[in-house]
Amino acid sequence: MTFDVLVEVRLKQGVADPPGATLERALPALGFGGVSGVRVGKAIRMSVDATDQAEAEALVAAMCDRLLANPVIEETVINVAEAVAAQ
Amino acid sequence: MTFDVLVEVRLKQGVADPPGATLERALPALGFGGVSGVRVGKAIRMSVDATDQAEAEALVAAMCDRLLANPVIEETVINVAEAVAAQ
Amino acid sequence: MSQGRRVAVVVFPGSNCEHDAVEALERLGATAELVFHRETTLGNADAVVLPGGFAHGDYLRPGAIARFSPVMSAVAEFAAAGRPVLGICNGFQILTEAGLLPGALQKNQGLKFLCTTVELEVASNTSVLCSGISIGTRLSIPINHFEGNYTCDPVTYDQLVLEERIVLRYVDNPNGSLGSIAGICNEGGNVVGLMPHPERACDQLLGSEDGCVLLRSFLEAA
Amino acid sequence: MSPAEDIDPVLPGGRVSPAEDIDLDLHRQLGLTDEELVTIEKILGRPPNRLELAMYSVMWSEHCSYKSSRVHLKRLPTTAPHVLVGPGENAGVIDVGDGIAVALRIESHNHPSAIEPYQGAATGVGGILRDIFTMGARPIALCDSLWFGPTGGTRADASDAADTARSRWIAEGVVSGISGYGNSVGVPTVAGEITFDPCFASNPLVNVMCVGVLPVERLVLGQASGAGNLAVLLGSSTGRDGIGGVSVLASAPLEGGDGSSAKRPSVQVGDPYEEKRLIEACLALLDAGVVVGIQDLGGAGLTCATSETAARGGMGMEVDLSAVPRREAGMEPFEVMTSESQERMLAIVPPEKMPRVEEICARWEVAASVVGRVTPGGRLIVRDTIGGIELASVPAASLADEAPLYERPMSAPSWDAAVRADAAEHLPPPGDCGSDLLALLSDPSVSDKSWAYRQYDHQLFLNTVVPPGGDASVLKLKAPGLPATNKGLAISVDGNPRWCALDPRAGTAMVVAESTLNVACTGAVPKALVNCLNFGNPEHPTVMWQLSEAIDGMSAACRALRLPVVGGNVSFYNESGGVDIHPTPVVGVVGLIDHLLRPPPGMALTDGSVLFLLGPPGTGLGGSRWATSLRGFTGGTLPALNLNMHVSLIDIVVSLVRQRLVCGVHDISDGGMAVSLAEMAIAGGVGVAVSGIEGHAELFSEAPTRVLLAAAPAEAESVERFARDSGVPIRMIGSAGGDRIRVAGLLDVTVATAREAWSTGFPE
Ligand SMILES: Nc1ncnc2c1ncn2[C@@H]1O[C@H](COP(=O)(O)OP(=O)(O)O)[C@@H](O)[C@H]1O
Ligand SMILES: [Mg+2]
Repeated sequence: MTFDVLVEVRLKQGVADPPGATLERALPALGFGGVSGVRVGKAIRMSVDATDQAEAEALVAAMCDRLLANPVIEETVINVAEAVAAQ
Repeated sequence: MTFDVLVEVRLKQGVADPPGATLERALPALGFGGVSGVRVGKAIRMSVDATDQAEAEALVAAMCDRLLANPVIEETVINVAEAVAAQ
Repeated sequence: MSQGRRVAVVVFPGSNCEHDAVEALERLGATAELVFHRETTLGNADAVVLPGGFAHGDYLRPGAIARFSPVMSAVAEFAAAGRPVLGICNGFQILTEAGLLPGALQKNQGLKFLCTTVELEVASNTSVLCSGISIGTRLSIPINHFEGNYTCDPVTYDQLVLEERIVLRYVDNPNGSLGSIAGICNEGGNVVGLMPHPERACDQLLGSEDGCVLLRSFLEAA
Repeated sequence: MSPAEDIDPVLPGGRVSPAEDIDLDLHRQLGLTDEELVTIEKILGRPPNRLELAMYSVMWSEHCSYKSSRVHLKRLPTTAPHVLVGPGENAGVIDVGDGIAVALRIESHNHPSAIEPYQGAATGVGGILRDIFTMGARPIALCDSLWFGPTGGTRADASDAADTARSRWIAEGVVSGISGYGNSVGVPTVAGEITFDPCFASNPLVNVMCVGVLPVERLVLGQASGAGNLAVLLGSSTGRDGIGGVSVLASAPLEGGDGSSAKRPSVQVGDPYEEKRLIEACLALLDAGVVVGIQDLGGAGLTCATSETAARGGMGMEVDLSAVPRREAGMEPFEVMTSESQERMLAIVPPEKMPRVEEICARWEVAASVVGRVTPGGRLIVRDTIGGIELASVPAASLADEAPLYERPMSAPSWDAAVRADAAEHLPPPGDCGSDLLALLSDPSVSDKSWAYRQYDHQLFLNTVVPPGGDASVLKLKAPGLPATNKGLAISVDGNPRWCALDPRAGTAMVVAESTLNVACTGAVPKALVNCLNFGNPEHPTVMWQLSEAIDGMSAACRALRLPVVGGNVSFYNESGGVDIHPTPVVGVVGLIDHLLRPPPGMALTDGSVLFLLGPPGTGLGGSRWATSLRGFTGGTLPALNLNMHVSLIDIVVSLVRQRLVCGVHDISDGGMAVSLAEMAIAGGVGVAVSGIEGHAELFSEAPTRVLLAAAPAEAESVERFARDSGVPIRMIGSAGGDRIRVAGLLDVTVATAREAWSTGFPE
């Protein structure tokens, strides 16, 4: 079975995020008020072959631990869904 | 009201994604087989003040158009949810 | 004496400062040899340098993929044996990713790549890079990076300070580095990472020879 | 082969696939004229099919065939004893002695940079690098010549806020694209220029130059020889990107998004890591002697690379489309043949060498696929699979070399006479030359460019003796694998649309003069020039006239200076809303220093030194930045350029610098003597007192062939005598000291104020 995966890699709370801060500072001047807490992370999408959802999730979790995030500063949010056949 | 926003900025289909391709090529050697279609985009989170969901969505859509993505090569997926009070 | 020391300069696909490192080390009398990342041994090297560049493209995160290169096990063993290992710029990033040095390197505060010459101050002389150099010595050395903003958790930082493992600090912090850190070392002082490029400051014709001071110390420890 | 075989071959797999019903005006949709279609039919002896039409359309485009400019380009001087390869190849190559050759080339990436500044500029860098390592040269330096609309925040600038915001987005994106790609691919960006002018607001110019070095014996040409040799595609897989105009051929619109454009991006994304591995792999292949020719895939992709290599070698080629690695499913043959996907090369390999090629490519993790083979007979045949059906069969040379040449109509613009009648010299003199100087220094076109080049790795390879910021950048001539020498290279890139708009012929000659003088200021003898001709719409007769004039001006200057033009690029259709940009020929000059043992003096003033003005007096203000930027006056005539005098000046400047008789040297260009004086004072951190300057005209004139020289008092007499002996006028005008820039009777500002204005011109 194939699974569609979305991994969000984001900076841990408390870790400074210069791109997010810069974006946030730029917004009011462009007419976008009322925006706060801007954080810029990565969105990694992929297709994973696995026998079931649990296996797919385990695989992705291992990838996150070993490669996709640097645990010193980052954490991940994993989303795994069975791929729609038509795709 | 405050809304939690997640914007995924990703390259359009057909646009080459060197970071995704490089990651995909590296995976098998690291013991991660069965992975394909890796694409690396941005995940931007923020809090937005708006009177309702529709207004928040419109604001974020305008931000995407004007600032967060270049429609020549990128597209965005917007997620807006009412913030949980406790946060 | 640095004469005759054998240095392995590791080449990842995407490295680009390897020849520069060789040139600077040989100028100081060492013999430097390129070691491709697929090698599993370091030959009979007395010291190892991980040079600057963009190993494996650095698209995901600097050093994220490089740390899995076969040669890195040999580097880790070499380091564990107390032998001198120096990571310059991308090499520093790789050493942190590989867990041979603590912390991480984030994007520069100004969100711009920075290629310029900066003033450094020797903050500790307990490592192989600065042994014999008086604390407080100022050195003029180029930096060249986008992700050189050092960060770590407060406990680690306190530890670095207490154990005198902050090797070099910027006089004028160019990139937002925690504590103006330009370079750090491991507990043994034999593994050092720094963002500035000492090999770019080893020739008066290029503007500064201050880098020789550091590289000579490193070679003498080998 | 008999000619008959050349017309309609019967080969295994059957005849070329018949022409499908083609819309009658399909060729027009593809940008081919009716006459061009007739020519194609004559060449083929039959109507072309869709794939063939696509191949002609891309190869006979202005971009690939230079069909509007070629008749004019022929007038450029291109030969000299030291020229190993002139225009027409991927890059020009000169012999600099000691067994070392230097390859150079400049190219534009203007249009992609207007819509995706970062990737447009990045892929421009990637493209020019491939032109250089294709020749067997290791790229050691990049230069960028950048032209943007005003970004706001300056006194003279009244542009619309949305325009300035957009120009700023473009400027910052382009600079970070060059930074992102150049730094990561590992080639230092050592020189360039950045200018802001309203004519570039919708159509920025991004020209990138690359210089490479090679042992003379490694020189290779992009040609296919030896029937039976393999055509090997190296690098990235092929996608639908960069197909552009030919996409009207798609048999069915691509599903999804907003129609076909959604899946056929017109802008490519650069992959510097792939390119870095390609550089290492290609140079290793050449060192191992396992390829007979190599060619980059740029504009017109596989069609261009296969037809050009075959035509240059006088051979044919069979291409097996199924062997081309694709990034996407369902690509049509025309898409594969015309895709401009980045980071690909075509190598011609003798079959017995293929295992070694595979080994080298595997080491550098570069994909290598045999996609065709060299054949006798000069035909380029495209099949879907080996031995499969013929999808296209055309004479390779007809694609590569036989595009029609046009002598497009030309006429001088009607405003020409009127523009010249008025004179900038009649403008009222400034009440305060000091405040005009400060205004000029804070103009982002004049001010400090370190905000840009600080983002470029300009030190890699330990060669950069003079970093960006001087008149020309100076590099050691050194690279792994080259014989050791003490030689150095000086590089400068220059353009000046202010001058060229006023008088494209004289203006272009003055641009060449300035660029050579920049190089000479470092003690280097100018050796070769490359050019990038950025012009408007060639269907406008005034644009063709500008081009023709510019080429004549460049030719005259290069002939006088004995400077061969070894390569170039023409970028047309730089227009928006029907308005053409000012003519902007950009030149890159490379000079040679025989003994680079100490850094050249540079422009910094030393306290106590004596200041000379070397060169003929100049007071003309036509086309000057003072007249155009500060007074908004664009008419008048350019100050005269005396080419013989310029040649003498170059000689003497080189000699004075080499003999170390001067301790500071800086040419007079943008902003005139006032700005040059200020730049020298700022660089040295010391003031200067000057007298005997005739008025604001002499202060702000950009008359060519003038240099400011600073010498230690003890050397002053030698400097003067030396100049007199060579017949170039010289005049002592002052001395360095104190903390003010003073020109008696004209201006008096502190060095600190000048520095403040100059360093904050482009607010970050
Ligand atoms: N885009 C750029 N990239 C690199 N260097 C640049 C760039 N723009 C300007 N420079 C450098 O700044 C200095 C001044 O540029 P410019 O005023 O154009 O010089 P000149 O008038 O002598 O031709 C030069 O050394 C040039 O190489
Ligand atoms: Mg100059």
